[in-house]
Amino acid sequence: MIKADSKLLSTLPPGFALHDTGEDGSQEYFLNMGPQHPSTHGVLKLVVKLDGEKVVEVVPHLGFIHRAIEKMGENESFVQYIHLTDRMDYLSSHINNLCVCMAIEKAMGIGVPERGEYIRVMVSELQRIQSHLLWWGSFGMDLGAVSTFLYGFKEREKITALFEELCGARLTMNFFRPGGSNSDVPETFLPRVKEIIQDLKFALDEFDALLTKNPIIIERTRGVGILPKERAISYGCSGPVARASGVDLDVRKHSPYSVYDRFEFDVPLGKNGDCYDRYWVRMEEMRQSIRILEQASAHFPPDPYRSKEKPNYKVPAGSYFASVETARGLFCTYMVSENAMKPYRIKSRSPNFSNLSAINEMSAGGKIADLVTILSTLDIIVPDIDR
Amino acid sequence: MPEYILVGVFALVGLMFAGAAMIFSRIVAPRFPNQGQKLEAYESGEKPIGSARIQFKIGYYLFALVFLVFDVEAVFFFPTLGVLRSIGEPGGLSISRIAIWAELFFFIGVLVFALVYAWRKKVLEWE
Amino acid sequence: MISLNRFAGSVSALLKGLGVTLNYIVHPKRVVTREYPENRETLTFPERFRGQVVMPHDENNDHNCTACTLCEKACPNGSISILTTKNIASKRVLGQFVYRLSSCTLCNLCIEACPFDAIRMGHGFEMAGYTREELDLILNKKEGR
Amino acid sequence: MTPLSITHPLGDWIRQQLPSPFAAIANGLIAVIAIAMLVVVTAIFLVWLERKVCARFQARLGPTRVGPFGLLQPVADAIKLLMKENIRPRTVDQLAYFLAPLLPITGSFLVLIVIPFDHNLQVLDPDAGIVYVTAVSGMGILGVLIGGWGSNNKYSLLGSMRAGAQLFSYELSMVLCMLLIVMASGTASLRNIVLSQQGTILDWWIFKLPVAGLVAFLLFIVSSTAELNRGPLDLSEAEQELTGGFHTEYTGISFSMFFLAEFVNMFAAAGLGATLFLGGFLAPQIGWHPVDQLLAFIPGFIWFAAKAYFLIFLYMWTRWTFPRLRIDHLLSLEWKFLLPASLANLLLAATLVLFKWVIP
Repeated sequence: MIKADSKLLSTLPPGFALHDTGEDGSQEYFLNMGPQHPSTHGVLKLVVKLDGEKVVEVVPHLGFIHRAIEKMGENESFVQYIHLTDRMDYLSSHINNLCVCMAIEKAMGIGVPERGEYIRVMVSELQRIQSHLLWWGSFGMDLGAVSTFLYGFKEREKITALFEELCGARLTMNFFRPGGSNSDVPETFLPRVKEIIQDLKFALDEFDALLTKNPIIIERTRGVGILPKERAISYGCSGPVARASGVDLDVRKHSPYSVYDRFEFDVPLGKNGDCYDRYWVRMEEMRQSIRILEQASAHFPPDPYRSKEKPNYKVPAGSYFASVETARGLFCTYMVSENAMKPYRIKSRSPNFSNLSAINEMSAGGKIADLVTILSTLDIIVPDIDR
Repeated sequence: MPEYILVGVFALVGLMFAGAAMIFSRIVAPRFPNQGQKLEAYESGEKPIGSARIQFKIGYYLFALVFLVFDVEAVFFFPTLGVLRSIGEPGGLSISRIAIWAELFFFIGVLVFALVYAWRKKVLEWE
Repeated sequence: MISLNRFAGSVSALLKGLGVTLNYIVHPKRVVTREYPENRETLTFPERFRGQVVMPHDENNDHNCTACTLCEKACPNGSISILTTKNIASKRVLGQFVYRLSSCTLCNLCIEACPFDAIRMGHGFEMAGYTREELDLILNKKEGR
Repeated sequence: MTPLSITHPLGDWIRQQLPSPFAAIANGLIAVIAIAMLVVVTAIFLVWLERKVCARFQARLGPTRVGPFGLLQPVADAIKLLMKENIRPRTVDQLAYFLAPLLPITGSFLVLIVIPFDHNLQVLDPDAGIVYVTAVSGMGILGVLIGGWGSNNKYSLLGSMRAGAQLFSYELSMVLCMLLIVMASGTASLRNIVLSQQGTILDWWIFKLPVAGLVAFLLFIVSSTAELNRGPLDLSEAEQELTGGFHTEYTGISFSMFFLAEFVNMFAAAGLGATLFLGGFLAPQIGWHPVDQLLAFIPGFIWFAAKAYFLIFLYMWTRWTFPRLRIDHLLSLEWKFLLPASLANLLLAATLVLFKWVIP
């Protein structure tokens, strides 16, 4: 037994301990993964304690891009806060916007016309597909199949171009407003959605051939990073991560917002909660989103798209809550108003922080390569964690 | 033998080729000595925690031992297999060829036995 | 037998994957690259594309802005400052429409707030500059008189 | 077969003009220059080809701006790499860190000299050519090991340890595949192996040994991919896990030496595969005289290059399609599948050879 180096021990990050050398003379050691690392998807730092290639402990270090968005929200009007939510989970910005709008609508009793609701559902589902496509690409790349990144982006580009036509932006949409959306959909919207659905069906088959059935992927994801159902619930995981563990939680289904109750779709549930289930759940969700899109575009109602616009949004005193299902899970807005133009306090509950917190439990005992796989299937967006 | 002198020559040429490129780069490349933490080891942009010179669990050193067995076997194979075609009278099934063939089966059988043993003993598992 | 089946399945899955990538290489039409600086002339934008804010001027170099400052109030980042001045009839008119591109998030709220269609989202997207000062723009071409 | 004949006419002419010791030196010099040129040109061309092919696999265009079709892009890259500052971290082991980038490129030089590019285009033809190839091809991995250890970086360390495991594992099945050809052709000299495949296409070893040849070819492709450290078996680089693996700490020209060697080694391995299984420099004869004459008219080194580049395309194809294996799966694949498979394949081939089902 060799005592751990005392000089080293004093330089360790807080909360870490290094064990004395094991019986066979091997030592555990620390490795920084991130902030400058290809597979941490942004400026996330993971301090990993390793034994050989085996991961003993993972501690995520956050805060590299903390922007105090919620605090900024206290100085903005309610409508102005919408565009800040674009910058949290930038791959679900439409859905985040929707959540804030719904909270304001609840507070002020604004209704949304039929067409407006359909636009919301369709755009949300397109956003979900778009987000999952990007995730699919980066998942493949994290596992070493670099081409998939381009394929995922190639398909995503079509939806992004549609969004560009719809609201002028490709990433930070700021499209939904209380009572509907800031503009009607262009005339080309429906035909292009139908086109995208066709392309996607073809692309999803290609994706299946490339990764879903690939034995290397199956070997690397089956039984890796298992998150049992109870643990998923106690970590507060949501979205595909929780559903892969068998937690039947989908806001769209269980407390339907907008007009989600009018559409037929399934909530795919995994059994084992391993990386393959998380992968499969997301692939299946894309198919379900396509189903919703098909139904919605078949019965797309006529004008108006927005209820009458208010000159200002002076929210009556009280606290209001709305929740939506983003591509990554449960996104909630809780706001407290004092009958003013600006919120007294506005809080966004975003899925990624809770999802990431499960990483230590999932990856301890695996290999470094598994850690990358797990991080990839968690599908984190770092600005959403830091906010 | 002179053939292998040529091998030596080429080994030198290879070293010189790489060396020349590196020396040339030394001459033309800029040098900005020690600015900030540039000379630290790279660990994703953070200061490394502890040294990399540690005794760590490789996990696959047993493979190296098994490899030694099989690599030696490959060397034994070379002469044996080289003559399988040409030994005895050309064409036809001579006793010596069958003997070599049977020997091969026996030898590989022993090796496979060793492999199976290692497999059963979980040497071929990680850790 | 099961493992043999699995092996065959694996091989066929791998071959299918290879088929997908081969399909890309034998169909040059599936290339999606657009060579950006070269195709600058042929670039098209959707009508609603949100580039930097511009203030349309008519042929007399006039604009619709009445200096009502609604856009200034709507801007979440304080990117717009309306500096007013008085015209000959001592009416309050627009002096300078200061637009700070460096802090603009292209959120479209100012355009929505404007009741006179005086400003709109332009299609300019090459917004880089060498200094911060370059990004402080004055959108109106002449001061109101 | 004189060892120093680059091409017969040139070599003979020099031998006529100069007294024998000088002629040997002159021929040797020509060989050195030719191989050095080959290394440089191959590396540059392959860098370009990889980028182009990879781009097309990914529905992109690849380099287009520098030179026609972006052909000069690797030249521009080379100049950039030469002009970059060499950062040597404070904590490295000086000797190991300096020595490591020299070794892989030396290894590729040593492999290239025994490969028969044409009837008389081979620097050296040792009797035990295959043994020689397996001996010197390990040099590249040696560089990886030394460099990874010398860098004093945990990523490099993990990468180099993986490289070691990978090398000695996949060496086995690769050697067994080569042995199969040695057994079938009755010689270990690369030139004679090529000559043993004379005849039609069906006389190439990949087809001539029913099943066994094809299986050996596939096993060779897989194990040489691992030996070359290319995806999906590029565990020691594994940029998604280890950022850069063994070459994390290398910059500028010392990094490009690893990079260069990777591509030249790929050419060497593809050349070896073409030599062993696809008839090397021999023209693909189909047994119909007029066409055969036409095919035979094309010089051997072009056939060699065509076959080698076909194999290179295979390497690139798999690299840009498949995800990377995990290190323990990689080792399991070798020890639990490839090694037993190549042993069984060897026995099958031995039986075939013995009973002369195929070989006259």
